[in-house]
Amino acid sequence: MSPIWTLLLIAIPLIGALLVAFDSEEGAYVSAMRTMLFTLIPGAFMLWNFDFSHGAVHQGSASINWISDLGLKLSIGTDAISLLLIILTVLLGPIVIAASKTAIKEDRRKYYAWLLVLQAAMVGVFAARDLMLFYICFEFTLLPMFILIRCYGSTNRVAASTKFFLYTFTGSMMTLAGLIYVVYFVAQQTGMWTLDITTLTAIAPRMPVEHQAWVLFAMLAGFAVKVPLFPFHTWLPLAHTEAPTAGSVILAGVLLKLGTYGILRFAIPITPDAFIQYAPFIGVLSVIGIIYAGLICWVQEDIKKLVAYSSVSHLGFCVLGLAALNVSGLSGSVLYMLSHGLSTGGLFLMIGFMYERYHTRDMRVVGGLASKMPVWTFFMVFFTMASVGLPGLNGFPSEVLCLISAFQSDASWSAAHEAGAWGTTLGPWFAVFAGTGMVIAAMYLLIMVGKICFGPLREPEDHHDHEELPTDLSRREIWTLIPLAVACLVFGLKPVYLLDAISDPINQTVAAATSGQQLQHPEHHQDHALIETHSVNNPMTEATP
Amino acid sequence: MINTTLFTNLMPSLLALSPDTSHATAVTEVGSGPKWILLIIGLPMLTTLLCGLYAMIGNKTKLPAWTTVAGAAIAFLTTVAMYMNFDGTPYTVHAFDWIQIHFGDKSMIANFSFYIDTLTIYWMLFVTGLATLIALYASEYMSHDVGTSYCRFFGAFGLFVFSMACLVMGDNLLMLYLGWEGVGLCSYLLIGYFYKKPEAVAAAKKAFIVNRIGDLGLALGVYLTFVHFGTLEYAVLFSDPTLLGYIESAKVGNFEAIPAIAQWIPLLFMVGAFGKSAQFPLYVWLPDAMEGPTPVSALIHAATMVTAGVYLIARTYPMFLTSEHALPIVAWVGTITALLSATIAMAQFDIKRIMAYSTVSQLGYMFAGLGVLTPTGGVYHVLTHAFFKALLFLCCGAVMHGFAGQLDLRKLSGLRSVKGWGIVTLGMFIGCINLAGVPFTAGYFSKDTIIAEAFVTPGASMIGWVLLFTAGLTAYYTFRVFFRVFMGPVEYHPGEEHHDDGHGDESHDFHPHAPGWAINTVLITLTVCSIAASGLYLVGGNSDKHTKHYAETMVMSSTAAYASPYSEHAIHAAHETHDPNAGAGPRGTIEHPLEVPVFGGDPHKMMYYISAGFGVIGILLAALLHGPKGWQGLFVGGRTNAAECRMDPIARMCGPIPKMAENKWYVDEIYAYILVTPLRIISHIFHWIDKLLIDGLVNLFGFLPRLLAWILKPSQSGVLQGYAVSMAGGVTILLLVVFVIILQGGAA
Amino acid sequence: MDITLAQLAFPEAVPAITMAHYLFVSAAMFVMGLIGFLTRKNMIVMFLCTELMFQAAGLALIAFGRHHLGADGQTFVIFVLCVAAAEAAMALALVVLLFRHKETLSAQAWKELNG
Amino acid sequence: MTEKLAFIMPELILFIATCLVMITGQWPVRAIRNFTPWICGIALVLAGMVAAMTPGDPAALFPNIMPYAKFIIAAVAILLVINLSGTVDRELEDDVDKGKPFLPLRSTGAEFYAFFMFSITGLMLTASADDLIWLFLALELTSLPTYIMVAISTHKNASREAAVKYFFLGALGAAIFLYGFALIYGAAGSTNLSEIASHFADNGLGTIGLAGVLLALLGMSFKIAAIPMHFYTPDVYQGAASPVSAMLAFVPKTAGFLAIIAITATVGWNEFGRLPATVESMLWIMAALTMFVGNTLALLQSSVKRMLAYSSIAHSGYMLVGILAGPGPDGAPFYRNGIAAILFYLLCYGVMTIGVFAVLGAIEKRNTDGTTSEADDIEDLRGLCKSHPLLGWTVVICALSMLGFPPLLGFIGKLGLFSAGVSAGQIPIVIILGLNSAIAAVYYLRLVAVAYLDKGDKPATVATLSPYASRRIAGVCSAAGVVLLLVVAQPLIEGAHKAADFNAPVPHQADHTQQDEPAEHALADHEE
Repeated sequence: MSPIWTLLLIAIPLIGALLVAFDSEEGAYVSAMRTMLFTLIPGAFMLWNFDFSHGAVHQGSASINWISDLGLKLSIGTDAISLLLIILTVLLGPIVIAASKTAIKEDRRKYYAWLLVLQAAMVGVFAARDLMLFYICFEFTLLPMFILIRCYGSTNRVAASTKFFLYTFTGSMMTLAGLIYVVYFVAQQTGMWTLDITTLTAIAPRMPVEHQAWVLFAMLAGFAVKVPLFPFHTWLPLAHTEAPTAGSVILAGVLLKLGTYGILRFAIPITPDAFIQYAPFIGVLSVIGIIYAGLICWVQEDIKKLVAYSSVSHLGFCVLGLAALNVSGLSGSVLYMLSHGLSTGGLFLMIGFMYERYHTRDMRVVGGLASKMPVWTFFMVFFTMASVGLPGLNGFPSEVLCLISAFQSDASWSAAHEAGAWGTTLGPWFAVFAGTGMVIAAMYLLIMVGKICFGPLREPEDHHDHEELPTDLSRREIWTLIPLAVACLVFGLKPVYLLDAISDPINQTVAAATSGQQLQHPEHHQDHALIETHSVNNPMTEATP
Repeated sequence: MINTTLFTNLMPSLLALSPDTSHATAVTEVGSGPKWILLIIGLPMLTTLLCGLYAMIGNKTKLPAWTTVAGAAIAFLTTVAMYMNFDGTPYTVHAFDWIQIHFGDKSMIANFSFYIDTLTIYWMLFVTGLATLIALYASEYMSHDVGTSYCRFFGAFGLFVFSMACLVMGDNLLMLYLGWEGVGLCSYLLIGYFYKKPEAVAAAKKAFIVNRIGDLGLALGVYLTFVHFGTLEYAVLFSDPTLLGYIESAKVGNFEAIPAIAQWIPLLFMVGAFGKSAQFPLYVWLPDAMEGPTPVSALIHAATMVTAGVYLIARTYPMFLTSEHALPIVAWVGTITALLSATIAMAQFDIKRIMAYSTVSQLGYMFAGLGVLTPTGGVYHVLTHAFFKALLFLCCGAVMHGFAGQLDLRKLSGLRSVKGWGIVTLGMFIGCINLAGVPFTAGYFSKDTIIAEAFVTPGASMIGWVLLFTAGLTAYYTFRVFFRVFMGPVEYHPGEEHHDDGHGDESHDFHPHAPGWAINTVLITLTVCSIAASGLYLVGGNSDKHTKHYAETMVMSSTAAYASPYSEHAIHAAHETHDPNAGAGPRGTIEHPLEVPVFGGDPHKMMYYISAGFGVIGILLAALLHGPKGWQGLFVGGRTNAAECRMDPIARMCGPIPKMAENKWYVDEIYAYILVTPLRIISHIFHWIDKLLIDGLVNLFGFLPRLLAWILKPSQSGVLQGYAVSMAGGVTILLLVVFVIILQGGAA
Repeated sequence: MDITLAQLAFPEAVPAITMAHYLFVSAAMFVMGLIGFLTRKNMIVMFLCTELMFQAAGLALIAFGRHHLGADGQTFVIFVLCVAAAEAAMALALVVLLFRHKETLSAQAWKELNG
Repeated sequence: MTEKLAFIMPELILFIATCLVMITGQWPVRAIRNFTPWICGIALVLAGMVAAMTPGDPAALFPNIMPYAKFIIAAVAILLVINLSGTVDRELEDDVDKGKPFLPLRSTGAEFYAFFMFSITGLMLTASADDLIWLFLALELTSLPTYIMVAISTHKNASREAAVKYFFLGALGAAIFLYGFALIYGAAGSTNLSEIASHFADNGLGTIGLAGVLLALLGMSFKIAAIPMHFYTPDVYQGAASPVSAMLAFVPKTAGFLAIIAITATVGWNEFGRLPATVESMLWIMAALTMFVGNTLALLQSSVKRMLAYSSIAHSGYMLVGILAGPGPDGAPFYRNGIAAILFYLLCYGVMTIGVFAVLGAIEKRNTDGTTSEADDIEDLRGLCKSHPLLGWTVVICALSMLGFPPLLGFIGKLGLFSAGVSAGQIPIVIILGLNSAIAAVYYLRLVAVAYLDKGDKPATVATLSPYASRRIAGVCSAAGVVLLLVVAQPLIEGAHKAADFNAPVPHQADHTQQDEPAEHALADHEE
């Protein structure tokens, strides 16, 4: 696969942003939409040219030296996981643009330009093969989102945007320190200051475990806030509630995944021993998050806040899978990264459409819309069911895998059965308590649907019919939703595609991370994945004493 | 209250009479089955999509109904065809890959493929059959809101059939779970069909959430199954040497040999089954589910969906055998549910609710049957119950439809004499005698099998007595309905119609409109089926499986092919094969036949008379207390009008008890107090913690720099000397610090 | 040549005037200058105090130069004196400028800028 | 002695230019007067080019620091000249326009530019100082003119107050580090930095030496506006005209850091790259407190200049981390070399901060009575991106860069400090640095938000352009610099790295044991 497609994916939105910025206020939407649709082409080519039989190999790699004294390279390359995440990002692009057509009334140019910049930055995060390039894009996503919330959010937007920026920025400063320590350690070992992720992940695990622990915490400081993991989640409901619809969709769809992606790509490979040591701790946090956030959802009156808290609860599953650190867990949480954005993003779109018509998110004021907006209700119920984790829809496979992984990860009764499935030690109770999250999710989401869709019609008394919008969803809005709905179905019915695609990189990650344990577990020695990983994943082992 | 050690004396001698426990291994290679079987799955889904299409193009005809009927009918025919060329060895049909992950040399596989054996066929036959009939019934019943809602109804209907098919036919536990959740969704959508009614919405929500609690159990069980046995597919699972080994050790009663996890799995499944099949304590959703349209109540909440729990246990029976406590708990919970809901049913006045509670009670019988080691009995009862309960519900539906939603048996009387209601009356009667267990009806046979096994199963005779007593109660409340609504002087008051069809509430000259051809056809068919179902008790035996009747044959050649050594089945087998060592296991060591004399005879014979007696007593009691004068009340009744009867004074004498029974023993309220309210309080507390404590801490940290700034601000007084002093002070302090460091030997 | 702080602080009674004495005097001058600078309000006096501190450094330089028998010390002092002169000129200029706008020489008078 | 002239060619050029400026600055002919800043600019360009070509002084502790330091000084100084030009004599020139005769006595143009040039000359001299006396004179030459420039930059009392505070406290600081120099001389017996260094390397820093070094460092913390001598900064920056404040933010800070580098170099970093515990701990405390004080107090400011003053304090704190990290072992790579990081960061900081100050100078607040006055309150920047896009974006870019927002220049600079600190094992202070960047984000974001994002509740009085076109140019140039320097960051960093290689004085007894030994034996043999 040639790197040109990835580069185009980054370049087109940036150029588009410039064009939009100098376009007319009215033409902004159209040209932004055009740009986003253009990005679909390279995206499709990437997908087409990617060789999934070697999903773990970073394909389409390219690298330019930038500041060699600091080891800064502009080097990109995608393996299966990052490819899929990039595709998700690209798919969400046009959707969020379309969703903003009527919602954004003034300052369109600024809005769409920054949306496009954000798009480029997100692709950059996933495509980066250079630590600093990753960090730069990771950080840079803050600015557009900050601007989107700050300028286009609702009443409390200033506080929300500031909190969002500062909270994440503070966290990622710690992350930066940790990462630089890793680079320094590797530099000591190999004698060269490199930011190349492959090299780093190959050498860094030699750190003594207590150093690893510190590095792990430093990294979590940034990533856990981004996820957000309980108790670092308080910025999210605020940001979600205040952000414009498109902002919420992107936030739920991609930005939160940066955290889990970071954990998957950096925390686990760089500090495996410490991660395994502290996995129960992380697992406990995520389980608490699942239940705690779920229960909070139950008493929300602001529907958007409800969904926001629900994504805290859902991301808990994702992190639980990561904490289990076995194949099913990682597969589950990567699947979760891909699918959570669709259902929750869809819910945010629905809420956005409702908000455009009623200008309130209070479920006490507005409700029973089924009689007035049947199509809207249909999609609402659909995405709700997807979030509940109804089998056949996207939420289910990932949830199953995450929970199974928690069971599996208890070596005492799983090592006998799954070679290579062995990860950290979480054990059944994590799965049981996390499982209650399923019930709680059903509870609050159905209560939400019951209030907002069903029952007698309730409308704000000052509500006069929407000026330019039809009573029910307009054609544009329906077409905004259909791709998401289809994706939900596809993910739910054929997760096997995704699972096959990501199985190579995940097997390697697990094998590399748990290799320390594998040595203690002789029955894992004949695990082929493990051996090949050692050859593939550690080019430096021979090079350095 | 559940004495789980009850059966421990039984388990050691548990005998697996399964001529083909090895059948699972005999599965020809995966996905070998003929693809046309997929029609059973595909057609209902197709009808759903078509209904969606109709809704989009704004169809205003009955087209959706006919589509659904056709789809279900073809599915039924396909099932029959499948049955016809089933050669006794189970096989699987592969649709497409669903979830697969591979780690190391192991892998987790859950495909979209289907496992066909006798149990599956048995279930699918009545599921698709009833679906067809009830769709036909609904085509007329729902006719008053032709249009989008009509499409919505039949769309969900088709989706339900699809999900049910996945549940029953799926070849792995995740597929079962998919169907499980799918039917849950459909019941949610259909209960909430009248979404403008808050009660309907609440009921739908309740149904889904309570089910979800059970689903959690099921899900955990499934995951544990995978984690422990390393597979989810029946074909592999039930031939898994580990599992078979467990069963062997269970037979000789040494449960220590079975790891705790393996014993936990059935307990978790059990929770799922209790949720879906409305067993105590999770039964509360089913009565409320009657808010849905009656066909839905008939199909989903009487005939098919609620039997999913029974199917689950039957399907995974081998795993249940590996647990020391699972089956006893199942038996006891079933019994208690049967009794409890029967008592509630006695005190209800809404005939549909009475039927709902009787459903719960009958499901209790089925669980008791599974629990006392007669899956045959349980499964047979499923079938018979499916027919007569569907029939009863549809009759109630017809009444409700005809009398503008009137369901109160105090406001209806003597319908048999109203013109055009003969068929309904007949159907009602047949259904009632089945439910009451009048001799030689299907319900009678299937119920007896269960009670009899309860008596012969050592330590379970208590269950037997309770079930017998419940049988009496059942007969009573069933005929209470019949006598009051269909017998006696003609008198009816229209109900207030909640879904707005043509005829509103004109009570003076109110003309009940009699059911049309569709409803009548369906009623007749079901009546015939209910009668015919009893015939199944006499035919369909299979000598080389040592089975006497159809259901037994079907069960005994499936994964549920287990029976207690004391069971009629075992004895029958012993008689047929005249050697005392028929079958395997310790039974051979015991001298001769294992008939445990109850009332001085073979309980399987005695039970015919005893339960019949209870049934008859119940009916007579009903006639006495609720029946009208003359032959309509069997000459013992004395009711002269719809409103009051002889029962009322007795009820008054009983003080608060009838009231409490009418209010379902306040179980819902108790749940609200001990579960919902506390949870809600906790949630509020969490919300505040989140706002004040956690977010507060965050804000505090955000505030610290500002605080520091306020502390430092005075240092910038703007006075020259002030600055000079601070500078000099700073210099001095820093020098002192260094001096201290030197003193502590920090100096190089 | 190593003179410890202790010797600086407690010079034992010695007949000749040693290095320590010079340093002690210069330190004393420096501190006096500093204290004066902190305590006096009059800008001119404050400036003179800084001059005193400069000269303290100068004295120390000369003493050290003598001690090292090198010319560097003295050279340094010459330059210090020049700079001091320059500063003096500037100081006076400033003081005059300020006096023109506020009829006072007190440094306290100038505190509009703060926070 | 004459060979040293080669090192100070740039300074000589600037000196000549200074003399010219003094004449042209008050030439009766308007054109020639207006040409004055051009002379400065040309001289600076020349000086820069010459500086880039001048050889290093192999004897010095940092042999190659001169060319690089002088080059970046010249580069930033050009921005400063553009920014400063026309600051003084505004009213005078207006009168001349009205036909009044030009009165040289009222004109301050000549001395203003001359002082600026003097100050830059001093700054360059600091870079090439290899002797305590030289260092002292260079520092004084750098700072004395700035006192006057502050005083005459505007006709407001604020400037005079700023000047008096700056001057007196500066004198205090000067006295302190002068005393420190004296003690150092006393301890080492020489004023030549290399000799001092080798003396310290041989027989350690004595008590007096230590006291001298500490006092010198404390005294010079005045120049870099660090704890404990930072108090004057906000008042002075606020009081002076914004171009002068911009100059104050760069010139004395650079001088101070060059001097601090020189002084700490004499003490030397041990083989683990650590300073002596005493010096290190003092610098550590200084760094930490400086960052916190600067950033936190900046939070409370509504005056942009004060805010920038506090941020300049904070940035000194950041750069002190580089001093703590030190140049590392011989031939240490850039990521290890804290001094290189500082040299690069000085450039970044100069460009970024001049940008904002220039914009502040380029706009004026429109008062209710129609008059205009200097823009200082943050509200004056509201909606700048709408009213004057170029200026607005300059503020946004420079503020983000100061905040260290990737991938802007400030981030690269900070990255150098981070990596140097981490690889020198100074992790706690690096974490403090990280925290402070986060705190700083608050007020930089306020700048961004005000200039670009927020509408503001009340209709903001849109600021008007001030009559100084040059300041606009300066602002835009520095904004462009922030972006463009990213492209050429690599050569600049290489330069900084080369400039910062430290030839540590080897203790004599050490090199007795080394290769000199046989040579002496041979000598001895000859004599026998």
